[in-house]
Amino acid sequence: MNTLILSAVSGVIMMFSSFVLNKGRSVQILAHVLLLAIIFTNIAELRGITFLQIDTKGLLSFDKFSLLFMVVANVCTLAFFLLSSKDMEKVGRSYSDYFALIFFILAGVAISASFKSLLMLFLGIEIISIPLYILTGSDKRNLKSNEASLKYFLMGAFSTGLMLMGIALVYGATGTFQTTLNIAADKVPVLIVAGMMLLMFAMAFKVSAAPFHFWTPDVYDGAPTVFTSFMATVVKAAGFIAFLRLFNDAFVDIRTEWKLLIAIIVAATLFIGNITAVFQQSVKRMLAYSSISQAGFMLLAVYSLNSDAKEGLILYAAAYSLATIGIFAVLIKMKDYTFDGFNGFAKTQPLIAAVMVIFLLSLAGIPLTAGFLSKFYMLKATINAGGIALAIFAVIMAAVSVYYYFRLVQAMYFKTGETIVFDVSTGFKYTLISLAGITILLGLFPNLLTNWLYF
Amino acid sequence: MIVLFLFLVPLIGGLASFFLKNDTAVRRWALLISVATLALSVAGNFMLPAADALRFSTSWLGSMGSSFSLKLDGLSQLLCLLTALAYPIIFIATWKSNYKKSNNFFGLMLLTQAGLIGVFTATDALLFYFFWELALVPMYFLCSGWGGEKRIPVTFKFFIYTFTASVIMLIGLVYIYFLTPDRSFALESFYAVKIANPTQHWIFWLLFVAFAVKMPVFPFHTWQPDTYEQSPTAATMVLSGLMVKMGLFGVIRWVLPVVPDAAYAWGDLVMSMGIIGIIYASIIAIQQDDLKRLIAYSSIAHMGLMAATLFAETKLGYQGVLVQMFNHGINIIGLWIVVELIERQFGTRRLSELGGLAQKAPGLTALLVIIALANIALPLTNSFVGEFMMFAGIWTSAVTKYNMVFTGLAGVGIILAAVYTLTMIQKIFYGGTNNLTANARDVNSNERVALAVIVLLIVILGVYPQPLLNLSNNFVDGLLSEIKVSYKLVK
Amino acid sequence: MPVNYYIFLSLALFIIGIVGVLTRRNVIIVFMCIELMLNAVNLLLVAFSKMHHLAQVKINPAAGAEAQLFVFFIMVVAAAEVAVGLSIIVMLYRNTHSVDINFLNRLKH
Amino acid sequence: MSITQILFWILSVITLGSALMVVVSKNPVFSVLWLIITFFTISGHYILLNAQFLAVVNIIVYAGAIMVLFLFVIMLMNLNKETEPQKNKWLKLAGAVAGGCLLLVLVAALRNTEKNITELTTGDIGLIQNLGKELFTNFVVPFEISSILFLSAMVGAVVLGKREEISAVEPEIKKLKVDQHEMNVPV
Amino acid sequence: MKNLIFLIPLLPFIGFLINGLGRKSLSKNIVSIIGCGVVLASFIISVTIFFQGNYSVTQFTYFNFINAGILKIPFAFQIDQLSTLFLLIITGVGFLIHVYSTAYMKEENSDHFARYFAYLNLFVFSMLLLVMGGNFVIMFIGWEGVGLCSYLLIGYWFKNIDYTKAANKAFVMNRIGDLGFLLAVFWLLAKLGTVSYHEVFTAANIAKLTTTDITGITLLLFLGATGKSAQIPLYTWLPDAMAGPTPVSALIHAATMVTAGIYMIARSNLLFQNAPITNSVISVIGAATALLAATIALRQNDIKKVLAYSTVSQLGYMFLALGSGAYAVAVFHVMTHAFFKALLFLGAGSVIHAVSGQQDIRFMGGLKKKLPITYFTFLIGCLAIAGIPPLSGFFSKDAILLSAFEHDKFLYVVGVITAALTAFYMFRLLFVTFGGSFRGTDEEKHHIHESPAAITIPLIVLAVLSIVGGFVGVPEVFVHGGERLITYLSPVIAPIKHNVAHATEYMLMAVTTIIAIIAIVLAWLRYRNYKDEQSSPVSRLLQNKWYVDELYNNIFVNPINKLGSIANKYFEKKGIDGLVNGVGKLVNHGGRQMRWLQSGQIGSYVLMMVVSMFLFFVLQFFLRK
Repeated sequence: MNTLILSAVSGVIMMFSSFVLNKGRSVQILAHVLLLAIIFTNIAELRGITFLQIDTKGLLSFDKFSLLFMVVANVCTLAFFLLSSKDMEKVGRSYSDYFALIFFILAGVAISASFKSLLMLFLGIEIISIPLYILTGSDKRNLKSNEASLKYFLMGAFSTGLMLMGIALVYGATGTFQTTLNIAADKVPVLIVAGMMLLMFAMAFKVSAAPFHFWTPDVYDGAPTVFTSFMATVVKAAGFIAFLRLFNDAFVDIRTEWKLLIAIIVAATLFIGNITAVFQQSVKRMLAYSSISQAGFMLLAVYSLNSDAKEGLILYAAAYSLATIGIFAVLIKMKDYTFDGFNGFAKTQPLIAAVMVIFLLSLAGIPLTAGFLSKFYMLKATINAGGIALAIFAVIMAAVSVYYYFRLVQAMYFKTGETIVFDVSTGFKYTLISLAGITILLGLFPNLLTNWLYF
Repeated sequence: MIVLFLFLVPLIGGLASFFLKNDTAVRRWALLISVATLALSVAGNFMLPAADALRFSTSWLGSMGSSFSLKLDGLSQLLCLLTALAYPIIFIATWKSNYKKSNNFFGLMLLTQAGLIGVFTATDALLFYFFWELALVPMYFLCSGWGGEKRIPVTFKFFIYTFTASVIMLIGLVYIYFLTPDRSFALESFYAVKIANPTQHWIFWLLFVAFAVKMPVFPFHTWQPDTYEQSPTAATMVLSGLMVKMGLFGVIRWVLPVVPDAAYAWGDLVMSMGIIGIIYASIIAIQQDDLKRLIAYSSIAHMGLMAATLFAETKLGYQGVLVQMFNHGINIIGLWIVVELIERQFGTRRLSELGGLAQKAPGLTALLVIIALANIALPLTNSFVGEFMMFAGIWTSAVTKYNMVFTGLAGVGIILAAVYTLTMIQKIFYGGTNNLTANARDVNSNERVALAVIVLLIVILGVYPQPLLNLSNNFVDGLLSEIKVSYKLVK
Repeated sequence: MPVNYYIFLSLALFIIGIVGVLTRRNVIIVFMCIELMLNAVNLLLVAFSKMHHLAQVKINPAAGAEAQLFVFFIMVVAAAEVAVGLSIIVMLYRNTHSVDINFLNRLKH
Repeated sequence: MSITQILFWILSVITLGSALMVVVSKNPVFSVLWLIITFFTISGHYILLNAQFLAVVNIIVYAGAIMVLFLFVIMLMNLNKETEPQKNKWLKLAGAVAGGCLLLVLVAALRNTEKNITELTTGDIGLIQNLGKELFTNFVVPFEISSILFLSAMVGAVVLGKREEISAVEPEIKKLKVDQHEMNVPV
Repeated sequence: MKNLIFLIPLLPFIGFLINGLGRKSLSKNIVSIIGCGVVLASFIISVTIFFQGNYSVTQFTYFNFINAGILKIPFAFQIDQLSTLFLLIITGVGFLIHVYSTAYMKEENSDHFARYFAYLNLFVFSMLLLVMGGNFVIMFIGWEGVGLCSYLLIGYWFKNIDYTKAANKAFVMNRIGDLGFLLAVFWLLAKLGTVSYHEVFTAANIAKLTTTDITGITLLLFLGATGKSAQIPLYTWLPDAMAGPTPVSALIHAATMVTAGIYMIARSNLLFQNAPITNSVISVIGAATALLAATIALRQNDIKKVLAYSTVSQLGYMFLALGSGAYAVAVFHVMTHAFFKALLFLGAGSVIHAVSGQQDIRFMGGLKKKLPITYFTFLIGCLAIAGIPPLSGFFSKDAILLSAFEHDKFLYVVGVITAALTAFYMFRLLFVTFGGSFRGTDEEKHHIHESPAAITIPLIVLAVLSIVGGFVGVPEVFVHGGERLITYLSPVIAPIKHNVAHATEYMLMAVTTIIAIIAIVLAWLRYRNYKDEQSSPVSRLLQNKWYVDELYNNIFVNPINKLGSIANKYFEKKGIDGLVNGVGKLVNHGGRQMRWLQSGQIGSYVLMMVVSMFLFFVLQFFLRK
């Protein structure tokens, strides 16, 4: 709760900071300080130290799971700030407002990670979405940005409608908005099934799972790259946590009803995401599709609701977000976003190239990186839940994903050409290296992260 | 402890050598590391099989029932010895060939060595998979970083091919994990679990595909010739001398004892795949004009024989395979050294463009002829022992009805092997010289050293193979007892 | 008075909204259709709240209130959305002088 | 057939009819007006379900504020001509058919839900005091949280609405350049 | 003396090492001294063993070659009468040929000279291993070893690509035979669990084997023999093997290696006695080979080719004997054949040496006066091979024909015809080479000269041996207890009783002798002064060796090559690899197509979402149950 409040408050602070501070640098520093404070309180809360108690009337519950995820999200945001907050200045003139919006989003993340009531789920998702619509369109003169923003907005609103209808139907059957509704598995009221499905579709839309993924490539492509990096990682992960939480609390009893549907959605997501990514020429767009395919993998956690799935989802969120933020941060520095733009990258920037390789390996799920273990958790959970065919399909698709991730490696290392890279500070480099270090560390000892769930 | 160091020394050495800048320093460092590894593994071979030093285990990923545990038993000792022996030879042989960014090159090489040793010593399925990929990824970078002109697509294909197979294997391993009573990835619990029959069959395939691709067995072999052709020779040596053994090793350690019934049921199919592979690859090898491709196909043929023998499930056969794994590694590295030497000197690998070297380079001729004769398993060379025992193993196999047919067809393989090997020698060395080979020079000192070591090993192990046999003896007994628990061998 | 009537009514409204989204090209109208969908939901929620209120009024006099509050929140959110949405539309109009969603096809494939 | 039922039917018919008109009418202004009518009828439904507070809020917020906003924007863009470019017939048809199918399926699925009778007279939770009590006791957290929503919406409106002071030419060119190099990404 | 046995093979091996490693440094004289010395040493040891003649212990085990579970293969030697006899032949004749080579190879430069002697020593070593081996595996080691050495020596002049091709051919065809040998070994191993002679050849163990086993094993062994000893169908390599230096042909392709097959069958006679089917196969193939080769030899003009075919046909004789169960007789013929065939080859070598490398007899002639010693010894050789009493060939050949007569009359007739042909073509060779007048060029004519002592002395020694060599096997009918050799071998090879009347025996001898003499006379009439043979279709057929090589090329070699190239081009590249790449292409193509779903139109996106929702609902509510 403290984290939630603090992030909301710091959002407000950033909002007004523009009146006081007129230098971008100071705004940036302020944002970092606030974020560090948030992380601090967050960890404190995780260790059981709360500064002010608020009775949420059972609408929110900040258990270890949600708190740990919030830590992950906030830390990833910190990494994002460290790497790319300077580039936000280039987007538009209302620099401090961007930070404000991001803090509001963090508040929304906190909510959607810890909701106990469908009402809070709705609010949380909205609080995440609305600032995102704005950030997407924040590059006002750029038609692509405008278009992306409008597309995102219209379809997001549409999916909100679906979600609300689902909530209404569920309410109609149960008479409560609490997610802890225990339904007799033998005779399931059809209202609940219908509502559950509508909720599933809405959530699938939010996490960009096929066949509700269509907005993702366009929006990620059109949005300013800085914000793409943020919404492809932290926000998407939050969506997954919400998805997992919803189905784990509310619909776990009737999983026989929806297991098949989720399986279909997972398969479709993996298939479309990976296959379509293969032929992309722009790295940015490729990353958009790759985020879809990674979504397919994360959905396996929803398919198999067990402890492995939970640990795995946290780990996955961390691994995926860190790697993607890193790659985007480098991408922002590039002039040419196509694969050929990276030709001979290793010559000019050997260090960054090596780090990129680690991130790509992590995304592709090669051992010794966090990406592998998170995928491994997912597969383990899936097989445990009896979906071995799904698991086999998933790993084959993972093999396909190697195809397009390694195209980048090839471009950087084995092809020749000169790459135009904008200014790269040493601090940037060190941050990247430390991110890579974390990726490998988590790849060797995931318990460093997952143990927080238990003690 | 020694096993841990056996793995750590090349790992750390490899990582360190990325930071060395001076070329000669890197080469010296790599050689030093590899020699140190060799010393360690030799020391390991002199210890009692029961020595604690040959085991290492510490908790890792406890929540997932996986632990970091290594073990040196007969099988892994044999293969670690081969690995440790191969690297110094490779480094010495390729001492003169210069690489751009040699620090990365040697670093990656040592990393592959670490991965290989890890694969051979791991007694935990998840760890095994880790090392499996750790060996694969640096190899990918080696091949497509320093390879021939078509290297990028070819090695990419190789990587994706093997990676796909290995992730499928991962599924199989995880599935077995859930069948184990104590939910653990440890080898012991894998052996302990009794898997019901229908399940065994497709677990078998899930695992076997990965190993079949790695070996490679007949229909899965197409990545190999291209990769061998395109990758730098030092990497090719590692690939063909050591990495292909990972497949056989995997079958011996992770398939046969875990799903014996399925192995028994599919034995005939796999054996015929292997046998077809022998004849098919040999017939194609006769046609090859590129030296590397020729050797690649001959290697496929040898692998086919070993793969077939694995499923004959006789003690003779297994010991033959183990011995042959070692010998084949030695021999083929020798062949690659010669190829490297010829290519570096004449800039071509086409047999049709070579000829008459015997007049110019008698030393090279003598050495290659011996190695080639070992390649066709002439008596008193090392691989005669292996092949003899493998043939005997197939013939005396009790698990297949067609043992005589298999042996006979495999025997056709050795005739064809003679054909292509002698043709190769003839086209390279005999006849008159042409303007390309007119002023060829003989082997230089370091190549001579490497080749001499190999030839010595060939002859010694050919006359007195007993050390290898003793090394594998107990292990094979244990293996057979593991396999036979599920069905009786009719004797 | 069966609650089914309300379900069907609001479903019909909802679907009309969807159809509107599918068939119109004017962004503003599309947006309005989405508002229509939200209102359908509101109607349904109110009906259900009434239903549950009657069902449980003995044990809990405030039963069903949460649904009406939910409707209230939906309106709140809708208002916020409209603010943002319209500003986005205006921004787009400023750049393209069009509100036709078919012109939004720079981003594809 | 009590009076309430008659009212219900009448209201429902008007609701659906006007909703349809929203979708079909050519002129945006008309569809706004039809939408307002729809909202009024829906408020009528609220009253029937004696949710008086919501009825009022619905009229004030929706019909009052939001719709006026819409109308304002439309006027601003003077879209009030009837020449909205039409989607091609097939796409329209497909949309209609898909929607219809969805409706059919849902109705067919939900047709046999348990029949609670809601007699429409009693019940007073729809009154402001009860709702207010609920809102400020049990639902105070979401109430506060929704303020975040408003804040962010406000910031957003500012960010998007605020004109960029810098001269309109230079950035245009910059953006066009960017566009170009992003365009020439082969697809 | 027994504990020196291991030296017999070891010494030549050491010679091989010294000559091989030191070929750059050592001078020709040292090389030849070492090369000959080691063989002489082994010869002396063999002789002492022979004269000690106590065979109480026959097995000498040194170490375990392979010791794995059920498979125990000791590195053991077996010294009994049979192996001793072969030891004498190999080391003795081998030594003579070494001496001969020192002169014959003088022109070679020193390191090739050393290479030559290294190979030669290596050959002696392998051959000794073959005959001394105490079990089939050691024999197999020698068996392939001699194959290797013959490969190396045939291709000794590697500059000439055709020679190396001949070498390859020899090795591959031997390999085919070796496979049979190997399979037989496995069969034995599977049935008896051992391959040591003293364990296999016991009544108890042989009783364990069913008839199928024995027939199978013996047939496979015989396949091996046909490879090594150049019998139908694997004989074609031997004539090509004449590409090697002449002493090599004498040693390997006449005296020793090619008789390995006979040795092996004689060694395992206990098995073969119980395999009637195999025996008849052997005798038929032997006879057929003898006849075929003899016919081919009629029309060959290369002096060495003629001798080669005559070797093939003589080997056929030996197999005829083996097939008829007369193992000792076969061994007897091996011995005599070793003498006179080596003599003939060396003589031919001397001739070639004299006429500066010319091998075609059509350009020789009239060498009688120029090369008296060579001529005389060559004549003796011809008489011996033609079976003119009392030379060695007469006794051995007669014994073979006798046993054939007992065994099968038809085969006997074939044998007799072959004898006649043999006499005919040998004397054709003799007359065309030495008789008449010289038909070569003048400068050739000028340096025609008698060969040096190092060449002539071995010739003389061998000539003497070919004369007296037969007396160890004088038939009972002449001298009681004449068959010394057979009695000597009796511990290893049970002697067989002849049950034909003495009259018949005399009659048979008379027949063969007379026929041979008639053939010689015919040859004298036809070739005493040479003119070109008119080419009739028959003669062309014979000149082209019945087109057997062409046949083999068309039914084995070419098809395999075709198959390979087809497999490589289509099945490999297009088929399997095409499949693998096809998957990749498919994915790529899929990606290309899938992108069109992303049309960029909100309308279509929403439409697709709605449609898929509809489908999901249908699935959930109407299809799942």
